Amino acid sequence: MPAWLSPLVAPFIVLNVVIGLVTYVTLLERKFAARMQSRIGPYRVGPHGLLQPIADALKLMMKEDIVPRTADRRVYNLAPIVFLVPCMLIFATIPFAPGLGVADLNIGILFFLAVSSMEIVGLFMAGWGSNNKYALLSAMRAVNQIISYDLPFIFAALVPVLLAGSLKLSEIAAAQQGLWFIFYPVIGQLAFIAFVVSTLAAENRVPFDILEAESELVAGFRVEYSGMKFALIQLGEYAHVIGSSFLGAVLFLGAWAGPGPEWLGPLWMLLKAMFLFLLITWVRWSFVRIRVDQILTLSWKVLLPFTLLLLVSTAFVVVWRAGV
Amino acid sequence: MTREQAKALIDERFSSAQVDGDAPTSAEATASRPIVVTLPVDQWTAFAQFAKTTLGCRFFSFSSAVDWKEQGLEVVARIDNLDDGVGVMMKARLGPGVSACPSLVPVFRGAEWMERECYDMFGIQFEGHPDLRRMLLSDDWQGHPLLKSYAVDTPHPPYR
Amino acid sequence: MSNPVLPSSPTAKRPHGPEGPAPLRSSPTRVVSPLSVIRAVTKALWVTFLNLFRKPVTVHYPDEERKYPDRYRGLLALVYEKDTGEEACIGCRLCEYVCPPAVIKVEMLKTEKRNYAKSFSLELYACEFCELCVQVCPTDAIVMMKSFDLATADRREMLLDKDRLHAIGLQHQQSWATGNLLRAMQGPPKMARAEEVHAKPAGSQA
Amino acid sequence: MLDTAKTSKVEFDYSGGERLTMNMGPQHPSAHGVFRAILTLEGETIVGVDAVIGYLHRCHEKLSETLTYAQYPSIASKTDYVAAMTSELAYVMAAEQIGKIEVPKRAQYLRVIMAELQRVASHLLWLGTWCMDMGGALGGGATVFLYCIRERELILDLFESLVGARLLYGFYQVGGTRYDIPDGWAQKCRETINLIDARIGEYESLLEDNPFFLARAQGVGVISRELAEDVGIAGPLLRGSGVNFDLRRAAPYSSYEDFTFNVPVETGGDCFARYRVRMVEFRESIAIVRQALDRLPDGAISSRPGLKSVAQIRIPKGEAYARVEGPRGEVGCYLIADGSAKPYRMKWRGASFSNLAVLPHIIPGHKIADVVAIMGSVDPVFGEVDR
Repeated sequence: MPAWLSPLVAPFIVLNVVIGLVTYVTLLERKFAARMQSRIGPYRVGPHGLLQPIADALKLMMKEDIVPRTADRRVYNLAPIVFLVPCMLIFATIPFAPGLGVADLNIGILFFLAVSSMEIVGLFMAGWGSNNKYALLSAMRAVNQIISYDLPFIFAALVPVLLAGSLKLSEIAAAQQGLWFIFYPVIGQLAFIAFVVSTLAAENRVPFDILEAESELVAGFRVEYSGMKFALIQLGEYAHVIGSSFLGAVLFLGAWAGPGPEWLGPLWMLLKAMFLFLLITWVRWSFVRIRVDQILTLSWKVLLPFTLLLLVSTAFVVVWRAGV
Repeated sequence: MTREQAKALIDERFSSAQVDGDAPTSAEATASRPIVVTLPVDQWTAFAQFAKTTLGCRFFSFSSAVDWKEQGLEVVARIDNLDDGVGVMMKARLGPGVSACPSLVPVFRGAEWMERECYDMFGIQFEGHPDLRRMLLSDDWQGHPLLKSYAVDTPHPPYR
Repeated sequence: MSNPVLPSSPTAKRPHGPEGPAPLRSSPTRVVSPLSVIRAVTKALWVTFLNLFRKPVTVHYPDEERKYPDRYRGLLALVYEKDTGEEACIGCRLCEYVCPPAVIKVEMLKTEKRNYAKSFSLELYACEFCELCVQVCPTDAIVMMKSFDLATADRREMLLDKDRLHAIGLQHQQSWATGNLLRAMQGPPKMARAEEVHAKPAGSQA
Repeated sequence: MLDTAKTSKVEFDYSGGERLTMNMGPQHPSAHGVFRAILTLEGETIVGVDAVIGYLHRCHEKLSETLTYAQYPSIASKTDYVAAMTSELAYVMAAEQIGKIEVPKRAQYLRVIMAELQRVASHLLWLGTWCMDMGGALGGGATVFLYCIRERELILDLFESLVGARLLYGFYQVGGTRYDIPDGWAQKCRETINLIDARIGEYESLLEDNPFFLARAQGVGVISRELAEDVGIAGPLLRGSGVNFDLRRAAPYSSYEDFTFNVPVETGGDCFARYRVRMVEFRESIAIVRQALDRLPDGAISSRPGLKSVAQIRIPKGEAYARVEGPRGEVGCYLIADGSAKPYRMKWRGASFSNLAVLPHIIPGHKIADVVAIMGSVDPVFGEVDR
């Protein structure tokens, strides 16, 4: 294999796996949600609806791509790409198995957090570009919400870093061989809850999904998009959710640790990520959305001090454990 | 405030008002039957104010109108005293050809939409109404549908 | 204060009606303490989790047919008489007068033995399925079927004429209600007062 | 006040500190039907509302002057199509009051059973659509909506086996009812209401002290007692604002005095108070249906012979105002008869029309998300608003 090609192979494979995973995760969510609501979910396309995601993708590709006349053309067209790129980049540093991963940077988690907060730029471009009142309102709400939830998200993600003593994701995973960080006496559980809540908010999932609150803002910033652009935004959103659930699996559920032979690692990793994803979906289908100002007060007045306190206390515990 | 006390108060305060024209039926029915008061038009708002303050009829049920062809339009309003279960049905004949009437909005805020609908359906101009425009029909609609003179869609061969 | 009062300062005070603070509450305000949050969240999640194992209620419509009750008000149809096999309708136009949206149009054909309906048209797209026509029909000619699937791409096909109505009559299963049965169920008051309990459902119609 | 003509062309003007005029409806997903609210916004807070209705106006009052007493009951259910059983009852009772027609005891009990079942079905739809508005079609709200619809279908099955139709029934007739309950219906009805009684407990545990739901419902859309009576709102809204008035207790009709039930009253006046009132009303209606089923007398179901022709029912000259306690409040029918087979004038007092009239008085000061919550708790049905 020529030298210039080898760095491209791993990202190419991971990218395709992620896109495939994202399409089939939407089906998993729709089936799971349907069962919770005593209905069936997609059933017609293919056996038990298995071809439904492919049908959706093809449909979106064939749909006409309408650009509103008064839209700010350049910003409107660029927005989906600027939104999608960060959502794909976050998979770069996630170790799927001991050696398997695109790039195991020694500042792995820092890269993840930095890139994942870049998506807000694409989002606001979409809201502003489509020159639509509903989109503008939802873009403004989005900026408020994501910025105010990035901090608790970072603090909650830093607790395992402190426990493992390194930023490198594979080392964090290795440190959990004996004891998964979620089972760490008190700190683990609290950090896990904080992590899940702030993931929910960072990706605008219910109960914080005021971004595309259909009952008020129809479809939020995506209202003017159709066809492939709409698919890109949808892809980006689900990729972000799965990226966070993979990160959660690595940080709290001991990545590829699990009974059975060594080569089963990636499977365990996938199962744990899917468990986290179903947890997010389960919460999504059980709660009512809360108002914008309540979300912000929850973040600044409750979540931020709580995660800060948690971080400081983990630091003390680590120092005390190291000292004794 | 029983039904009889209310009727006595009305007779004494509004001499020109005619109370309870029709004969009472079975006892049980009279208990819940409203007091029907026919008023001259100029006392319309005054009586509503009196009913709201002294008779305690604070609940504004509805207000509408009836088109008696030649005898002209008649305005109807129904207000209730919820605690004592006394209902008052106010009526006022506008006289032939007249389509103006004092508004109840200063007394009851609920009358705002009701009177806009009355204007929309009967063309009655309510003086003192803050914003009298059509309530249900579009602004460029011609005519007032509930007048008896408004032609009804006569039975027709299957036109659809 | 007819139109809404616009609050002076843009940052409007705690949102309650312009009439000032609300009266005290009778049911205690649910204070949101951390413990109650955890308990409520788990209770809510438990309900949805519980439902995960209930059988879904969806009926696969085109494949499985839902069981219709026997008084189902479906498509309208004309029937033939049981014994003579002739058309039951005598063109008396009672159903035409009673139909609230006036969708039925009947012309009578007079012959010496009995009358027939020369033409009978029913605009199904405007019919309200209120079953008044079935109720007033003296000879139980017009009845309702236990099916509703007559979806067509063209509105004009919904203007049913006599033989289409007869065809529908043969095609589907007839529901329970016919003129005489309905009138008997409503029961003439004299009969009910004379006897003490049930009016006989048989043709006791005076 | 904004007049509608001017606001048709609405643009942004970014002169700073400006007010955004936003259009909510008439095709808005949470508009509960066809309703357009022109909101004047400052940021997220609403400072002005102008409601535009009339999209579903069919002029029922003119229609009732052209249809006879035999035909109109099945059309009357099209005013409040979510609670068809109670809206027909008002018209039929008005005609009976004028004509002094006596309704047999069994028919009165049947009317009570059907009205209370319809109240449960209508409240189920209210709870479902309200949670869907607040929770989003792709979120927790949809879960509650689908649960409620699953239960409402059971009640519609009952109505379907009784009358044959699922939404608009034409079950009433001047003088009694048009149908009697088929055998086995009473037993199926008891099973259904027992199941629903249990399921309501499930909804309450899903919503009751759920912090997200409370945050959206408490203190939002407060209607003071004085404003409530002044605008003439009725039913759960009135009882939610502290007025102890229920027509079934204040002016009992159709033998409601035979049943024991208590009337829930909350003094909060906000969306949560109205929610509490309706949740208690669920259980009260189920209790009434049980009592009525146990004591259902035998006998005729109508005091007049079966309907044979269109002009069979003639009402003597006179007028009457009959009131019924519908799920949304007092549904009234003011009828003037001139002795012929058709009424001279019929005024329909829709409960939702007055309930909706309170919105422009309470919405200013709230956020956009609250408008949706308030609209849901007022539970307007636009067939009744526009008539």
